[in-house]
Amino acid sequence: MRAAVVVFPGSNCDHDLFWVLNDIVGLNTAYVWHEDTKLVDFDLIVLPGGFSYGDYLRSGAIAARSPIMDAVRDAAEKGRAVIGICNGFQILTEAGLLPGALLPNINLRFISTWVYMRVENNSTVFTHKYRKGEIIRMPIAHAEGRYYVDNGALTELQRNGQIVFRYSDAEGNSVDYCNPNGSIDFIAGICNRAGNVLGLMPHPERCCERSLGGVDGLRVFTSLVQCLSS
Amino acid sequence: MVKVEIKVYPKKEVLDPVGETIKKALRRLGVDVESVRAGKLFTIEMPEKLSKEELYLEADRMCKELLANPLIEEYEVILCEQQ
Amino acid sequence: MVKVEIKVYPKKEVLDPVGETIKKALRRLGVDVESVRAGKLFTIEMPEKLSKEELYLEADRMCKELLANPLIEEYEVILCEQQ
Amino acid sequence: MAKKRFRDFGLSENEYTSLVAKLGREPTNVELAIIGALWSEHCSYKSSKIYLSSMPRTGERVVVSEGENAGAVELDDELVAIFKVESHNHPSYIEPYQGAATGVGGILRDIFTMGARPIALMDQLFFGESKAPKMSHLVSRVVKGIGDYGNRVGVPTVGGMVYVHRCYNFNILVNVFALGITSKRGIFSSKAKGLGNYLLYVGNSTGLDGVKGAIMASDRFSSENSRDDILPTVQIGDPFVEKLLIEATLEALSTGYVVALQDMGAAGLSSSSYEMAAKGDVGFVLDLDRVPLREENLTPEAIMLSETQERMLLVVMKDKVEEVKNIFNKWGVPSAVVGKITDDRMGKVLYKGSEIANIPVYLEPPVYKRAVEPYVPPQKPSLFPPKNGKEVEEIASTLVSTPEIANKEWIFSQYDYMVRTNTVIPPGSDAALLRIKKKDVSLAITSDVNPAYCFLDPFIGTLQAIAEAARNLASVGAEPLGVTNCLNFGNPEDPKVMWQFARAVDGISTGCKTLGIPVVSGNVSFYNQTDENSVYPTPTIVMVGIKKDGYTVPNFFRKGGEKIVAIGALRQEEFGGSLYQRYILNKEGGRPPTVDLKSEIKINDFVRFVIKKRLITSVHDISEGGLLLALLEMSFPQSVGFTVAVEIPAVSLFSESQGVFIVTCEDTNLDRLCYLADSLNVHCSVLGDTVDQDLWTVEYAEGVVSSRVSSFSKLWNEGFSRYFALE
Ligand SMILES: Nc1ncnc2c1ncn2[C@@H]1O[C@H](COP(=O)(O)OP(=O)(O)O)[C@@H](O)[C@H]1O
Ligand SMILES: [Mg+2]
Repeated sequence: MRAAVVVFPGSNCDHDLFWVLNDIVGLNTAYVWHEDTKLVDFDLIVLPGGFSYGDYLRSGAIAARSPIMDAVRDAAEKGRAVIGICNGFQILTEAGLLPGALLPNINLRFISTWVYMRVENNSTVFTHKYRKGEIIRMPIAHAEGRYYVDNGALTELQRNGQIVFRYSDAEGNSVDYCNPNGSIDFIAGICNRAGNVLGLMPHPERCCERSLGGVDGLRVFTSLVQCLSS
Repeated sequence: MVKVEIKVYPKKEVLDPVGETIKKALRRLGVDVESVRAGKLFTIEMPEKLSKEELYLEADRMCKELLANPLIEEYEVILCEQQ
Repeated sequence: MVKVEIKVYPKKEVLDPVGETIKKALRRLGVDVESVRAGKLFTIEMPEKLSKEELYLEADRMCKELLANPLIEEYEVILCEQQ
Repeated sequence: MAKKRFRDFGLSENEYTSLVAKLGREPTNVELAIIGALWSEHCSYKSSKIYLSSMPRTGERVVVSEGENAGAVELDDELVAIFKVESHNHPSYIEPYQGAATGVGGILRDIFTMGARPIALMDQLFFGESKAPKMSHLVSRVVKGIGDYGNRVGVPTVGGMVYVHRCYNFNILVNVFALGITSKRGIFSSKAKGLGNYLLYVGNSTGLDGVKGAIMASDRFSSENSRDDILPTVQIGDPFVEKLLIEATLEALSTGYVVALQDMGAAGLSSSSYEMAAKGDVGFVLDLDRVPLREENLTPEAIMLSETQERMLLVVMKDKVEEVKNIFNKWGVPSAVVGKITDDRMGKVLYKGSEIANIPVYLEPPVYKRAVEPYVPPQKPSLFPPKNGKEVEEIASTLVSTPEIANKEWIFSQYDYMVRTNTVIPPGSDAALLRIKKKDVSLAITSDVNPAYCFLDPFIGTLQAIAEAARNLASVGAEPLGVTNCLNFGNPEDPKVMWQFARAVDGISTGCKTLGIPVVSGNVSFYNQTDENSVYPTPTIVMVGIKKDGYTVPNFFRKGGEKIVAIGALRQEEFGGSLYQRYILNKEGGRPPTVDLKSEIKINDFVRFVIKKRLITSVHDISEGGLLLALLEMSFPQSVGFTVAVEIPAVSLFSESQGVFIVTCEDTNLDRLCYLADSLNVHCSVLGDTVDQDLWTVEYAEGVVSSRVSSFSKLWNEGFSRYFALE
């Protein structure tokens, strides 16, 4: 199976994802340039974090209009796995592949730290190696991570089990102080209706090795390897 | 050359911490303000060959396709006087 | 309640990375734009008791002290019609 | 006519006369602009040069230490680390957000123009007191500026330092360090070469921003030269273009078609063109009509002096220029051929078809041996020692809340310190540690300086900064590889400032020679002065170290029931420039703490050894605030209490002993640790135990003090934002 890491001008977690996919979980991985228009033969498509186009308009807005995005949309419709992390999540919402929008953090500062999250849905290709309700710890690093949808759409997300991760404390309680950016309903990550497109603000690729402070992100990638190769 | 001015504001129902923060800062400076809304502003120069209607349409397209996100923002297009 | 609108733009001679980036993006979308300047916009509600002149002065002070940095930005104050 | 203008370009009457003599004629206006910039203090080091040559520049692992944009040391057979620290002080005071941001941009370009991929940033910040005008605004905007730029280019900011003093009330200092890695063969030079090769301009179009920045940076602030003069020097950072520049440049360099390159930093096109040609001993022709401009009516002087950011000048093989341009084009970075290399060692500038400058590429800048005059620092103030445990507790709670000691998380949580997934020890420890993927070496980085010590004795103070940096590397188990420094001082025409400078450089030289650490790069920033108020001597030291294995111990207590041991001898009366003097007595005086480098070498080796042997479970060195503050800092992260007994008077709990580490070990390893220390002649004393309680207790000669860890922890966590009234 093959994985693609899409590179937009200003992407900066592209190398980190390549390292995890290629060197740690052993997937055949390639970079794909944002001006390309095809994504054939890829079972997994990754939109990495960073600041595409400097995030100068709204984060992810300009990248969402890149030539490659038609191919990403196409792949998503065909049921391939698509994951957007941080800026990648912002791009997916701007491109309409996931509902909602990501607004500036409530404290208006960039936040770089570790957070706890509760796994709400472990039946996706990205999360089946986690237990439902499991509390995991991952780094975040973003300025615009406040997830927002209107009430109708929120109800939809809740009803369809599309909320995959919620911010919580170490015991799994969603209490205000552990919502780092003011996201609606503590949302840290969501998937599409079909469950094959995931967007999340935390960085699983930054916690796949003990020496970097934790390994709770690794199972996102090993889940994918197991699902996609079977 | 013609100029189009585009104003983009966060929708009323979306929390605007920027406006809130500025309101507080202004009050600390002793300015008596009731509310502050913070938005974005673009001045765009376009070729003169377009008619007024075409300009509006084009500006509207820019907003829909890029400059504003309809889920969270509202916008307004203003054609400036030709200079 | 009266409304004051304040427009803040980077000065002409100063680099405007946001405007530049948006210009390129619009062109890629097929919009024929000559230039884009990106600025900030504030709508501020203030109590009615102030006279027009006082309002101007107060708005000017807000700009100088908080909303704009005169080294790199220029601003414009617009009093909106009372509603 | 030109003669009247020389002052506008920062030249003195004598300098102008000597210029005319060297040229054999009056310079044109453009020539005057160019020379004014090249001979500015900032570009020419005219006041500092004679001192800097005393620093030790060589060493087994040194690959580049002079004549390039940054220094390089080898990590193994293949890899080198390239690093440097630089100041962006004046711009950051005028426009803190852009000033700090463009400081990051500039230092990064110094690194990747040498062919290295930047992998780490650090910031050293010196702020005024919270009551100084706009200080809270300056703090939050500087931090945001650094964060926004570093985060957007995807280079982690892995640490830094903060120091607060009234001497920075009107002159904050913002220093930024960057480090990159590449292979030995991948190092690029700024020496222009090859007759007929092209000068390729890459990056943002040139505008009015920052015109005369180098000249401004070589002048002091005063009430007269505020606003209008300063106005054109503000530069705007564009981190998005910088990120593209990094990627495009590294890709372009990998083709082998680029011969040399340099960032257009201070004095922009003037310095990059003339300096590159001078280093390569060639000439050039530069055609200003080909320079991409952001606005039409720029004068040739403005084009030559503009400091628009995110621009570089490349020398490209004459038949490969299209290939190189294509790479920049792919990344969306504009480029333009603007000139050619010649062999006559003359720098010619063309504008609208005529030659407007034609001067030798190298005109020896003036060198000054400025007057020096020592001063006697203030007398040491009386101590008013605390009378009882309550007073000790009060002092400790004051000090734990100071911006120097308080948790710096408010700052570094705005920096992406994890991107690139190499950060093994993030900010918050004594030194940062970065692994290198697929290699068995890690890099350690730390930055230090204590300006109050340096004011009381610039030699000892600077020596202390070197020693402290070496200790911080030892606490993560790393060996020093090299040093870079940024010398922030007042007006060099003031003999007392010049004396401080000379003594500080001597401190670096002596310290580095004794410890055997080469100085591989550096930067001098003079004129950090407003009216009569000069900053304290601030020689920022950044030290880079290497570590062979990945094993580290934290700088905090992990759990109760462990032994607490001091390695190195505590001294009871080190108060000169201490936090105790500064925040409790509100006076500084006397001598800074004694530094004994010979014994520190032994102690540092010992610490590295016991980490490697897994004999200790945590380590932290005593620095600002003394023994009690070091213990408290170790207790906060995991909320572990301690019980300690020492035979020293209460006030000495705040004595800033140098060369002492606090370590913990399992009970069962205590004998072994002490025995080893004894046999190696390292002073070692058992202080007490860690406890699983929300309580810390210290028994000293005349009494005992005790309080809650949690309440001190709260003060420590909130201290920084509270001091500056930050949101
Ligand atoms: N300006 C800053 N930027 C990033 N990290 C900082 C900054 N200031 C301090 N830190 C981090 O906070 C920690 C404590 O700093 P400091 O008290 O200066 O340490 P030490 O005394 O051991 O040198 C260090 O890890 C340092 O890297
Ligand atoms: Mg230390």
